[in-house]
Amino acid sequence: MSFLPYGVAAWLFVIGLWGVVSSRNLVRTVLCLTIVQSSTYLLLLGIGYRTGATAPIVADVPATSKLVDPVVQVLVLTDVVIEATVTALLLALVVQAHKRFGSVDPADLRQLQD
Amino acid sequence: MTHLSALPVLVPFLAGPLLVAVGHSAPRWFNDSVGALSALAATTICVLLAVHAAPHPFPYWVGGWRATHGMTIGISLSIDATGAGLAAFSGLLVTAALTYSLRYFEAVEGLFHGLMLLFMAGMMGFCLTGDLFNLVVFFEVMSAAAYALTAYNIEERAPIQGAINFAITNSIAGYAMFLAVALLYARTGALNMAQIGAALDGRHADPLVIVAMTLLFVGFLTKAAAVPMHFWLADAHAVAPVPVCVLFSGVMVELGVYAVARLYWVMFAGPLGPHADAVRAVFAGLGVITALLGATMCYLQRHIKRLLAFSTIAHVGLFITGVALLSEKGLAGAAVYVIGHGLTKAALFMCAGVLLHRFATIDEYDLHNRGREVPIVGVLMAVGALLLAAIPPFTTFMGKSLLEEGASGAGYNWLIVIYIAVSAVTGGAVLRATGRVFLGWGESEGPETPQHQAAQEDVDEERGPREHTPVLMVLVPAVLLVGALVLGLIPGAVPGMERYAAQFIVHANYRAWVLHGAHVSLPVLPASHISGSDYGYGAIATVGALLVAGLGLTPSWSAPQPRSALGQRLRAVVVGLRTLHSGHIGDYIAWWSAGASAIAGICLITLR
Amino acid sequence: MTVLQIIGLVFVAVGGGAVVFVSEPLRQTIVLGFYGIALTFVFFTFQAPDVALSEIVVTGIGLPLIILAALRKIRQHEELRRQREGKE
Amino acid sequence: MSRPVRLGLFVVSGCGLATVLVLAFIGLPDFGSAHELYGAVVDYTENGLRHATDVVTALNFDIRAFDTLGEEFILFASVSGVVLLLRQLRGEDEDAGQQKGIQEHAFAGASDGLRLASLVLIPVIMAFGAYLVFHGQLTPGGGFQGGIVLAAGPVAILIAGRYLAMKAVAPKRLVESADAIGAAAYALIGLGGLIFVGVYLKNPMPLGTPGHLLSAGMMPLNSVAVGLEVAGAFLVTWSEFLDQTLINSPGGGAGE
Repeated sequence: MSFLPYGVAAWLFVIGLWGVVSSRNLVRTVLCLTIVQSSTYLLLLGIGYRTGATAPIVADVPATSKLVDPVVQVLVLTDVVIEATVTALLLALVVQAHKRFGSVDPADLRQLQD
Repeated sequence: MTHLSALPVLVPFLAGPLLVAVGHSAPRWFNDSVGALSALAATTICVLLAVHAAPHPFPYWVGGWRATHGMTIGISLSIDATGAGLAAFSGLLVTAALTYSLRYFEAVEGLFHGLMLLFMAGMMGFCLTGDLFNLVVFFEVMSAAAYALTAYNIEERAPIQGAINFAITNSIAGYAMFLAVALLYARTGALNMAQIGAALDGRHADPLVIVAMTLLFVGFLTKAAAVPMHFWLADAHAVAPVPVCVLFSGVMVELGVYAVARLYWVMFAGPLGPHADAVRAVFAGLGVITALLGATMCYLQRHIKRLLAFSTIAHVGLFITGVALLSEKGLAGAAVYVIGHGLTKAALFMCAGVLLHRFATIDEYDLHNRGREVPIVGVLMAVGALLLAAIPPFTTFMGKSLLEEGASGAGYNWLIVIYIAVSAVTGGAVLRATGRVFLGWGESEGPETPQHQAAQEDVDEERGPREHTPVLMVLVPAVLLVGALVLGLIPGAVPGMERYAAQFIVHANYRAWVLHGAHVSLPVLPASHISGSDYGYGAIATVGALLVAGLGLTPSWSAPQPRSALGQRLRAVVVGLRTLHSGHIGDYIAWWSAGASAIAGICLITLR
Repeated sequence: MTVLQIIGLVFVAVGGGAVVFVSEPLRQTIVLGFYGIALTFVFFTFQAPDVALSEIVVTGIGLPLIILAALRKIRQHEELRRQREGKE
Repeated sequence: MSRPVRLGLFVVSGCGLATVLVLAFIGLPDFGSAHELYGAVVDYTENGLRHATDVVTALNFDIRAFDTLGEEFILFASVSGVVLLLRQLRGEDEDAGQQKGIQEHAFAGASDGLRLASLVLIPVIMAFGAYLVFHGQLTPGGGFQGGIVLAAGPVAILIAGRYLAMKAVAPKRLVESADAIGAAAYALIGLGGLIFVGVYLKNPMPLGTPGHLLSAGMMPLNSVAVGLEVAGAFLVTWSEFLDQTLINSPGGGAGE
């Protein structure tokens, strides 16, 4: 059972990639990317968790009590910001792609390839 | 001097927002000068840092959180000559690109300059940082700016498609790196690269460490466009604005190789030390595949920017083999080659930019004989092509000779054949284009392909052909080419690189100066000399390039009719290769996954 | 490992699959919202309130507005083109 | 590649990838037994060193502030990218919109009840956002979370059906400047460290009493800078996207 968080992380990574590979709609591709990314949140937070520990807020806990690892949480915070911003950038690209190609199917987006 | 350490990142981080905030109402000269001057300032600081760190590399603890007893909680900028030198090189190319773009196109409201500066800050932070997570953060800074810059010409179709493929592939590469950081953090309880290296030392490399390593390497090699994670590159490099291409091909891609080298020797050389032979074989193989595929695809292109993009893939393959040799010769060769190639490729893209600017097309056949109007650009392109072919005795040749020495030193003599072939084919492809465009040699009509139409579509969007070419647009590539010609000839430059490389590959060194503030001095090496056989190989490559160009310009050869069985098979291979580069992001990610799992699988099997 | 964590993780695993396998983008956006809530819940059970707060503001406010606007834009282009084709 | 070939390739390589990941994850310590040195050291020394009660914020805005600097500029670069990418489209669409004459408001499906609720909610949203920004070092939250909530305020005005009112409350140039100023301010606060105490991003300010609003040195300032940037960034992004949907739609204003 203690493997569950890591297993879910691996599952999300691979299933998200499946979505990206199989997608016929770029909006869906972008949303699947966020699933791939969320696997990294679970893995990071999973490795920083300690059974019975409390959140890393030291205001109202005795100094001796166990705290979870705050470092991984900081890494995930950065990760979440990257998710939000890159998704916005990608969706702007997709909107433009639709304008230029008249389609959001990746199969219709071919220019230089022959 | 050490106080300057954070400034290469800080200067563009202050100038970028300034340009974005006031650029829309400021006059053009303001945006141009703030952009170019801050790039120049950051470059100068990097040069100063490189000079200062050359004898004794040093860490700079951001926020004053120094290491105590080899334990860190803060982030270090770990500054040595290699990192700061590469940062300075990227700054130099950004300065050159911004200078070139003074006359190249109308930039929008300071956003172009602002994003270029952020891109530079990302590259510089990437080169200087000593913290693994911070490295990934700066990778993302660089990427976010690069995605937007790729799609700069939103009124055309191809840039949008190229940017989407670029952004999705590189984002996934980033996620793989996040997983790797998590794995290594769980194992070592550290994020500082030196400290991770120390913690991994002396332990058996179990699957966790090996997979973490391959995920990191696959991530950075995606940026470096190693096969089969390379598909995004040609799509993006062929369509980004020329000043941006200069940076992509000239330095961004090479940074991926730099990161692999850095991480290997700082973190993984300890646990994988007993498996050095297997590491060498796996990554040299990857480099060779990349080089051969890149060279083949390069020769098959008629869209000149795309041709140059594939030549970059071919050369990255060579750099990967150089690093994979795991010797100071190989690494020094790759470093010298990166500088020579970066300057040359930047100049070649700028020449392509002149053609696009003047004739509003970048198709080799459309441009047939039209280059006669700008003969000087033809000269520049020919010089660039010969430099790509590593003509003796210039910088790229120096790099290639070192690679060859490294290869024979490691018992990989057959790599020399690859080096010669790749130099000859990529140089020859550019020479072929030069001959057709500037001298009117060869046929003027090529087979009708979608690529041809894409190259022509630019005609409607650009403001049509122009009568004049600004002097600056010829001057900047000329200066870069002069740099590529003379840098390797400066006495002491190449041997100096060898010494830095020798320092770079000593696993324990980095840790000593980062974590314990030790003074690490440069090793003294026996003076290496270029032997007669190196000149022989160089001559073969140059002649080979001329032959390849000649073949490409001979009518009966340029459109191979499948007469013989061999011809038919060759044609099938060509068609197959072209179909692989389909432009479909689903294909690219399927290949990416295949590459990642294959590399990880091979490493798991061979490095146990 | 607590029961709440297990429940949360199962929801995340199922939700992630659902986001991938729902093919209609608008419905997918809604599923993504639920997925975000499940993730937020897991982050709380992992004692990461800072992260949970970030996740909920991003998937609750930040992204949906952008995704919906992008989808709407795409639909409008399509209608516009259909009208134009109809006229010709 | 045809679709079946592509999917087939991925089925094989995806299984490979899953195997590789699981093999690696097996080497991880059991869930719940985290013992990373870095985290433990920070957990037990932070409060004494930096007087912040939220250890995550202390890492975010002080100990690993350089990461956050990079993160802010990922955000800034992306938003600049969104503005760059949607620029042409907006120019084209605004012409079309002006011909039709944009009316005050237009948001699909906004009933009167929803509008009223939004208007009531706006002050609450803004207050909550400000709270998050200013209490970063004390409680969960901080500049990033608070910034998004703050940005949601003006957007609530939009949902309330006051498109032009939103433009009046949050004009484009001002919002873009907030984004840029916030990003630059974070970098400048770090410069304060370099000038006053000799190291970039080192805390130059008094640490104060743990638990107080103005404690933990430069963290509140950094939090405000980030809050300003994030609020600006999300407002810019949303209005870039929403501008388009609102103004250009076949047959008049959206959803009418």
